[in-house]
Amino acid sequence: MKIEALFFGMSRDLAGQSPIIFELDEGVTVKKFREILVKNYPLFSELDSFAIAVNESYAEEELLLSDKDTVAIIPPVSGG
Amino acid sequence: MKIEALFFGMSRDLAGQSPIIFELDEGVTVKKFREILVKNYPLFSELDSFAIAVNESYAEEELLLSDKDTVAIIPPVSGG
Amino acid sequence: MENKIFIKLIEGELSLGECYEYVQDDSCGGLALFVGTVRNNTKGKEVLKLQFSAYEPMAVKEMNLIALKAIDMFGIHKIAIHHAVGNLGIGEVPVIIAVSSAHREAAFKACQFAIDTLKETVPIWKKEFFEDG
Amino acid sequence: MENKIFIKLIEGELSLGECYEYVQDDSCGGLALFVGTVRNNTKGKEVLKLQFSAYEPMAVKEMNLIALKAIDMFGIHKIAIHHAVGNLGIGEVPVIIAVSSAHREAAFKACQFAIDTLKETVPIWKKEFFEDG
Repeated sequence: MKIEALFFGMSRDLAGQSPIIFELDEGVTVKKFREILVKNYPLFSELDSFAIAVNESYAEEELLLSDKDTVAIIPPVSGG
Repeated sequence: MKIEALFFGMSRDLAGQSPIIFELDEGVTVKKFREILVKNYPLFSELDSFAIAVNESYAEEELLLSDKDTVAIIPPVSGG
Repeated sequence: MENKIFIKLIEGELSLGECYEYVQDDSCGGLALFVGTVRNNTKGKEVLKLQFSAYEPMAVKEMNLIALKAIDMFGIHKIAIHHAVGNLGIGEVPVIIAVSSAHREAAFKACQFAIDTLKETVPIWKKEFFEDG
Repeated sequence: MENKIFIKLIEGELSLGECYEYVQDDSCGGLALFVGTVRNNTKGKEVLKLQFSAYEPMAVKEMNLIALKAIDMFGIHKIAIHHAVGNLGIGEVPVIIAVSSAHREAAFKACQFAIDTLKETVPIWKKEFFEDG
């Protein structure tokens, strides 16, 4: 399946570009996607923590990704 | 001694006029002044409660009045 | 302290912009404001207008005391407390409180303290005029 | 619910008057407002300007969620949440929150809830530009 990943804030500098398309096997959870991300982009281990949104909503770690999902990497926010 | 009494809010209707000059003996406290007021204007017993200010500040019951003090009758306030 | 406090008690329209401009400061990250407006009903009865009267010199003193206490208690930067007297129609503004502070928590607390205390201590009285007289 | 909530995420100047006009209602006695401004320093370092960027569609969704929760939790009447993106100079306004309610306590609580939650959940990021680069 194809997943489009968007990178924001500091994570965009770490990824080097945004969006990035990932070709993944079925059955990948949000948690698993984090691991894939850090494996492919070792710089991400420098980020203390980041949330993941799927299709514009914060996602639980156990959520299964589906084909054509848009995943966003959300480092700690600082609006307001 | 001469005391000028100002009446505000509902107390003005009860007093019928404002200011009213009181001629009092020395040694009258705020508490005593309340009693004199209710004695002279029995309608004041209808007011649930009222504060007394002396020279534009809220006064303790034990404060002694002095000649030329301005006393104000402050029924429950309702600004804001 | 004087250049941290802006008290106003006037017959006429209050200005949110004026309060904002007074308290805004480049060292502050947050402003909290409270605006009181005249409601069209009190306990279900339709209100036509309100009339506010004050013991003016004492009201100004008490508003100033509230401002001093708010600065002392919450370490805020500046505070404006404006109140109107005279006749006010529905939707018009009897009171505005504006507070600036380096941190928003203090601004909120001070703003709420100021309006709560004003309603308890400042010698101002409102008279409500109802539909049925 | 839609006519109780006014969300805005724009490049350009926010308007306190617009937020005030939106939430003001003749049935309400109190309005609480919060205005965030750009401070001239962060931890003692002089700030020149800020740049705000957002994941815009999600930021608007999250702001809307905050508004819905505030209405649900505090029973307020109306709420406006406006945020700016792009470059902002010192003293300029990245965020305004305005809340109207029959009673002031609820307005204050909802306003504070909204800004606290916005700072935790809404995907907006600020980048600070300092004197020394």
